[in-house]
Amino acid sequence: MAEALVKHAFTGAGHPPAKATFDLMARPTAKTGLLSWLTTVDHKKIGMLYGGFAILFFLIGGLEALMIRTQLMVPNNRFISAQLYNELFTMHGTTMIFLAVMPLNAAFFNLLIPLQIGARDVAFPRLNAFSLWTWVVGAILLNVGWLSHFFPSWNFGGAPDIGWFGYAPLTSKAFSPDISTDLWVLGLQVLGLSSIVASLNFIVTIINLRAPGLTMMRLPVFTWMALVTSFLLILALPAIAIALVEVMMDRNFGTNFFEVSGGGQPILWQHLFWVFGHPEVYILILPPMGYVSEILPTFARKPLFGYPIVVFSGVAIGFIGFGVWSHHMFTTGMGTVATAAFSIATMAIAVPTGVKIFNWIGTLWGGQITTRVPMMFALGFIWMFMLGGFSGVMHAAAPADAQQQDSYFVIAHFHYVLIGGATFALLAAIHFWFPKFFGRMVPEVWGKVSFWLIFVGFNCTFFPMHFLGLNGMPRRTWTYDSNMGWNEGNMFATWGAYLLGVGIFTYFAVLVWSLFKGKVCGNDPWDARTLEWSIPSPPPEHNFAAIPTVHARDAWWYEKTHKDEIAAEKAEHIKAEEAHGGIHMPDQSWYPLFSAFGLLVGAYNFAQLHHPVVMFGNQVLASHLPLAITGGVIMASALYLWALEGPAGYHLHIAADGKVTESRGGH
Amino acid sequence: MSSHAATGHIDHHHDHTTTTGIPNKKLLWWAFLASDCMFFGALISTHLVYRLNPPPGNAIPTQIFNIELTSFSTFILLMSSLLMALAVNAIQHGNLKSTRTMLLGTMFFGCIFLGGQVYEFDHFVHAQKMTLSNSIFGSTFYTLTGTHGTHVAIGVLLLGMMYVRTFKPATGGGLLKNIVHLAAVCVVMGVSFIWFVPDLIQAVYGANISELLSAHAKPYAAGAAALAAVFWFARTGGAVDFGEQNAIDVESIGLYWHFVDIVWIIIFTAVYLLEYL
Amino acid sequence: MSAPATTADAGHHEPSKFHFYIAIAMILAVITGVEVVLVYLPIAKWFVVTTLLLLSAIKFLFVIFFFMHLRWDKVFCTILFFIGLVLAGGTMWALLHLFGADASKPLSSAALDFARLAVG
Amino acid sequence: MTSPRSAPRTFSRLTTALFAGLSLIFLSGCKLTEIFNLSGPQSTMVSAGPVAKAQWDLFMVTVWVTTFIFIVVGAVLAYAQFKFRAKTEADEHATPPPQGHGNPFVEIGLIAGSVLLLVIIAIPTLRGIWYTHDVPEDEKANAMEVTATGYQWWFKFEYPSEMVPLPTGGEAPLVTGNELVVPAGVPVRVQLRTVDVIHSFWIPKLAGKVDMMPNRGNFLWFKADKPGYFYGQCAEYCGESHAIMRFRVIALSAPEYARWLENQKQAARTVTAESLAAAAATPTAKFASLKFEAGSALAASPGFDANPLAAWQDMQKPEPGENAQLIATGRKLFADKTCISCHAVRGHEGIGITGPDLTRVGARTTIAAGVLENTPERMHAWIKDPNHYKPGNKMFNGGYVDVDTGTAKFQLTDPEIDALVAYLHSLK
Ligand code: HEA
Ligand code: HEA
Ligand code: HEC
Ligand code: CUA
Ligand SMILES: [Cu+2]
Repeated sequence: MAEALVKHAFTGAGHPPAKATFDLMARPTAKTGLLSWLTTVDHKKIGMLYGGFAILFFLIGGLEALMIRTQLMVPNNRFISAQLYNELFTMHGTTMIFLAVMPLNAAFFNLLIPLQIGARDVAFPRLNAFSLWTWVVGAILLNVGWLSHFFPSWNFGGAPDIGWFGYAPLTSKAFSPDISTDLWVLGLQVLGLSSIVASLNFIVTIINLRAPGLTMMRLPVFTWMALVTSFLLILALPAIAIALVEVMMDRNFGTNFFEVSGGGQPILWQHLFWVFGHPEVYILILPPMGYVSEILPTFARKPLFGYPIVVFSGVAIGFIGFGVWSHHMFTTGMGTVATAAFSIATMAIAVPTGVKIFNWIGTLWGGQITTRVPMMFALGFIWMFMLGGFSGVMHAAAPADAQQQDSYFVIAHFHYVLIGGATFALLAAIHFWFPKFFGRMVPEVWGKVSFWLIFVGFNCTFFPMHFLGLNGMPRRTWTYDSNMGWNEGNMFATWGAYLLGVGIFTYFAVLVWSLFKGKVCGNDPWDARTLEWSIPSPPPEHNFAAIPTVHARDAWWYEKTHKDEIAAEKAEHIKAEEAHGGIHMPDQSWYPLFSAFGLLVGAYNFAQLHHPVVMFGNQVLASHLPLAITGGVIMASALYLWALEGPAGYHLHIAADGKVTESRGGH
Repeated sequence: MSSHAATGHIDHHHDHTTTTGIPNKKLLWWAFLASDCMFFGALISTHLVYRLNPPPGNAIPTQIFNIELTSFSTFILLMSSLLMALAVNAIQHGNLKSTRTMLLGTMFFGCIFLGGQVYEFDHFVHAQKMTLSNSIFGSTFYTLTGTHGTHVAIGVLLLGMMYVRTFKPATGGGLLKNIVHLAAVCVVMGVSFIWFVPDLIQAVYGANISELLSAHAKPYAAGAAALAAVFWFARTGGAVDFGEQNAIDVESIGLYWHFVDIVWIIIFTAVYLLEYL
Repeated sequence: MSAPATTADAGHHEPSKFHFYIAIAMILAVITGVEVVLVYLPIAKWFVVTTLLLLSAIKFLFVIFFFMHLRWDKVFCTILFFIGLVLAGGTMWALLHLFGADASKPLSSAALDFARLAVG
Repeated sequence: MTSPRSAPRTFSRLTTALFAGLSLIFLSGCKLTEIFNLSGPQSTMVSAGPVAKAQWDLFMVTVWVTTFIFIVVGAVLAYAQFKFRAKTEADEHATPPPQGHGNPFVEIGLIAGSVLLLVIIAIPTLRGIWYTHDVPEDEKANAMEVTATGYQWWFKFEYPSEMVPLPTGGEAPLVTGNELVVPAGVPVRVQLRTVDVIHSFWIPKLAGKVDMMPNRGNFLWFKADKPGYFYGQCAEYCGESHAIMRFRVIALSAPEYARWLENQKQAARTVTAESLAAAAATPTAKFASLKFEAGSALAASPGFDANPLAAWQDMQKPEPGENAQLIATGRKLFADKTCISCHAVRGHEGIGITGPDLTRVGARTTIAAGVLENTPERMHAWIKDPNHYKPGNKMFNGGYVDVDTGTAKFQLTDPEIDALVAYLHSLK
């Protein structure tokens, strides 16, 4: 599917805007309102859309978790059925990873990368919009199955129920006959397409759009981590894409990839999945490490300790991360040598990760620490992630893992790294950059209340799970007996989860309140260090009136300490740019949205390939194939028009008094 | 802006508006190709894993393959790569006419390759009785070479679009003309997908491809007519908005096309030749 | 969108590579021919395999460095592509070894028949 | 700075206290099992054999090493958080501290230290991998082989070295279902097979899990130090009723095992009025408590847990008040209601292989793969509505109800079920 990408060879970024020669439709120009959001190519708007959707799904995923916890509160509970439970944990895992944490990171990539590198946008703005809408399509495909619980005639067979890593052969037609699995396969495939396209865009942006003077070794750490993450994405996702193609072929065209009676080996799925899956967990954690590496220096008022080593260890984590996937398969009977090799390689990852922890502590050392809310979440991150990392190392000892694999010990491990790690850092980041993008502060006191609720609730929920796991409680079990010694632990964890839920609710409720009522703030409320704080909050559409010249790491900190030099430089830049016709801005476009719509139609119908099409009670088509192809044609023609449309664009002119005027035409 | 760019000579390899001097599109494509390596890496791994540990009753490749045909296809693909390189070379020197010829030639060779593949699949299915589902070798072989074939087909489509684009008029076309143009493109895509793709799938299942082709003679004729119409409407007598400054676009497609070629180089060795030892 | 454009200064026109490309293509064609003949020659198997791998590697490198211009581009393009190539190669290597290991051999055909029977 | 005055900086102190407490919990290791009731029937902390023991010992190595690191790193972090905090409003606006950039010597030292600590974990890990992989050479000779096969959602066990005659002629390995009986003190090598999806074979107190992979010849080994009754569980998600795909392992002393085996190899027990009269004096016992109650409250009743092995031994003996008449009716119903097409009762009519072998189902402590206690009431409830206790199970779907059409294949009345239960419980 990534082949669709090639069409973007036609995005004509780079040469002067040609006169529109192919206007079937007027190009949208609205700056506000629904249209402006649907057709936007502005990285900040796209970032906010990503963020908004991701938070919505985070709450949905959390709600699913609360249902799971409620079911497990007491032994032999009959709150929900086994089937629903299986759907819930599958969708909880899938949602949290693919629809909450990944897009939240994508939101920050969009919001921050161009600002941190002193650029006006990403390298391919329309492609960026395409990634966003494609992501939405994937999210719809994954979740549409829930509808059959509300409308029984929508016969999807419920939401997917195969676990977030969908081990073959449970995904085969013989064991999962309903469409929910097809929707899962295509949903993930589409999300993968979205991520690859987005990542290619970010790679080009970071490598090629840096402001003058911004060498790679001056790049903010967050941007570095975004770069590494993007590489991980483009290199890891193909493995799962192929694995998904193979399942899809098995389900729809009778191939034998994982079909045991035809000689297929289901273990191949596990390998291909984890070749993706392990780098994936670093995809989830590296950007959070980036946020923390920005927040700690800000609130310690000191540069990051050992910048080159932090950067290098991030790269090392990404690289080693490709060689450890089989630690998820210690119990599959790989033999002694392979097990030993993966065991040792996995332990090796603790070293570069440890380096980061040490350097964060080094950053605090000798600093002037102010414990604002983002800082509290960032410190909480260090503590909690460290604990999660330790249980990771315990897993890496393969023989011990034989007792832990698929038990609640694993659940404890990965919630410590995913919530205590990734989520804490994301909550820190949201709080930290909120003033930048909304121009308002979040009240400290309420932020702190939510932090403590979350911190305590989180530990109450997941710490007991280590012991539940050691005490033999298997994961993905919908019920358990009362004589197993798991009653107290589960009861405790469930109350913890409710507390955590209250904390999360408080956190977001306060954000919503602040959106309207928060105290208005200036450019740089935290006395921060990187370029995004040098521009107004919220940032203007063109980001920088003058593209900054970077003289040092922590460029804004340098600017703050060398005000005169910088002011003169900026005035010159503005003049130079105006002489070239002003600031060039790309036009909005319908086609990213249209092509994603085509993809939705195509993929949705493809999932139902072997089902007849019924309309108004009559069968009208023998299969969904023609509709699926129609979707493909819609997508392809939208991409074609996109190619012919070109980036076009207009110019902004900044007067001496800071007033911005717009002009069209020009070149 | 006419085809012979007024901007003077262009340094094709360095773009001074980017930090590294590498044009954005070129970087995008190289990054994508790095990613595509993993795609084919996973696919080829799947094929080899099953090939090296075959289940009982697996198909025997050497009894199925037709190495002469495959060698010929390999040669054809190599030559199309040459034409592609020449097309890029031509546009970099502002030679639009030669660019068009080379693009058409590349497409033509690509189509021969695809035709060879269709023939090969048809032959394997009917003469050799190897289908997608009756052996694991069939599953991995068709999926791997089919994915490669899909890449080639997409390449041909892109080249076609690029060819049409070389005629993009400098002064704007009429609305009606544009609509006709779009409709023709849709018809071509619709025909090729709605009939051709299911036919191909059915062929791999065991249906007879020449029967399928003749059964759908009319729609294919309609498709061919529409294709001719697109090319007709695309032609412009006047000044065109395409020239040396678009070299990067042609070069991008070229990168993709060459990549598909090198993937075939590997497939040819790993999937075909090594079987004969 | 990016830094203020310093206009593309008028670079030199490189000489046309027309004949060069044709020469490359001929070499590639010849190598392919050699490959096909090679498999039928009665020489040691290990030798043929190594030669085949070597020859296709040479073809591969010719295409990426000449047709795909890497030789004349900034090295970063080469690095970028080789990151993907090396990781893909490494993953393939690891997978083939994992599946080649004794512990990973699939069950015998008897067991397979059993599975077939049980599934129906 | 526009933010309000920050709240009291209790953060560092609270976290330090919390983690000191938590690490104490980790440190106290074994005693913990009692404090927190961590010696449940599936506890990995209470090993009953050398494999589980090796795994637990390695785990404790990882715990000690990481706890050490946590204390050191945590202490430094807590100290930094506390020492360098801005104590007053003025502090926050003071001139920034020196903008130092790092220290390569510290970095390299810490990296070296981490590597060293990892080596401490890596060595026993490697040793453990080879030790837990297969029966040690010197014990190979007296190791016993069994084959365990996973089905959605129950286990079949075969004893390849114990051949029994088949009704159709020929011989086949002895088969049991859901309860694996082995001799204590003998290494057991379990071949792991599956007929459908991936399952995983896990007896926490005896050995960590190994998956049952389709098309793969996996195996695992364990040894029970002493006779005992052990809980097992499928540990790989395998569909709707994965949660309740359980099994039991019973380790017996050598003589008791021999006696058990001898009995197993006989054809199914047939109860007639005469045989009852002859055995009138048989001492009988009833299997202990009821506690696997769906929807039941928290408390576990102590009876069964007190001595499950004794409870198992009791189950081996015929029950009081057997009714030959009723049993004969049950046996007939078992054939009439098509039960025999899925279940084997060796020596009787049953020949099916898609469900568990029921030749000695009356002697099991649990039915339906560890879900229900094997009392007549539970058995009755199971036969009446298997889907209530195990959603999606293949006895209901496909056996009682045609999956394609959703229609019932046969009906059972309560008296009929009573007869079936009497029959099945007579199979000891
Ligand atoms: C954000 C995501 C994230 C991160 C960062 C990690 C980090 C690590 N993970 Fe984790 N992991 C998951 C997410 C993550 N994991 C998920 C989701 C699963 C389950 C998937 C599923 O089954 O559903 C999983 C499962 C998982 C397993 C498989 C368990 C099983 O199923 O049996 C293993 C096994 O080795 C493992 C190991 C590790 C290790 C060694 C690290 C290391 O990177 C940790 C390194 C960090 C530290 C060690 C702490 C700080 C270091 C120091 C202070 C230095 C000194 C320390 C030492 C010298 C030890 N993880
Ligand atoms: C980033 C990833 C992530 C995150 C953040 C979480 C968050 C949580 N998860 Fe987990 N989880 C996974 C990733 C994640 N999870 C994965 C990958 C699996 C494995 C799945 C599988 O096995 O396939 C898993 C599995 C998993 C299980 C095991 C299920 C099983 O194996 O049977 C449990 C059980 O307790 C659990 C609990 C929780 C809880 C209580 C939270 C809490 O942190 C949630 C907190 C959030 C809230 C409580 C929401 C609060 C919101 C409101 C109250 C407002 C709601 C209102 C509106 C919607 C408007 N998760
Ligand atoms: C379609 C096949 C099928 C039919 C018909 C069938 N069963 Fe079963 N039976 C099963 C399966 C499969 C299981 C295992 C269920 C599980 O635990 O998931 C089972 C389990 C059982 C068990 C528990 C066995 C144990 O070892 O735990 C009993 C008792 C039983 N069946 C009795 C009966 C009776 C009595 C009938 C007839 C009225 C019957 N079965 C008909 C397939 C069948
Ligand atoms: Cu079998 Cu889970
Ligand atoms: Cu991992």
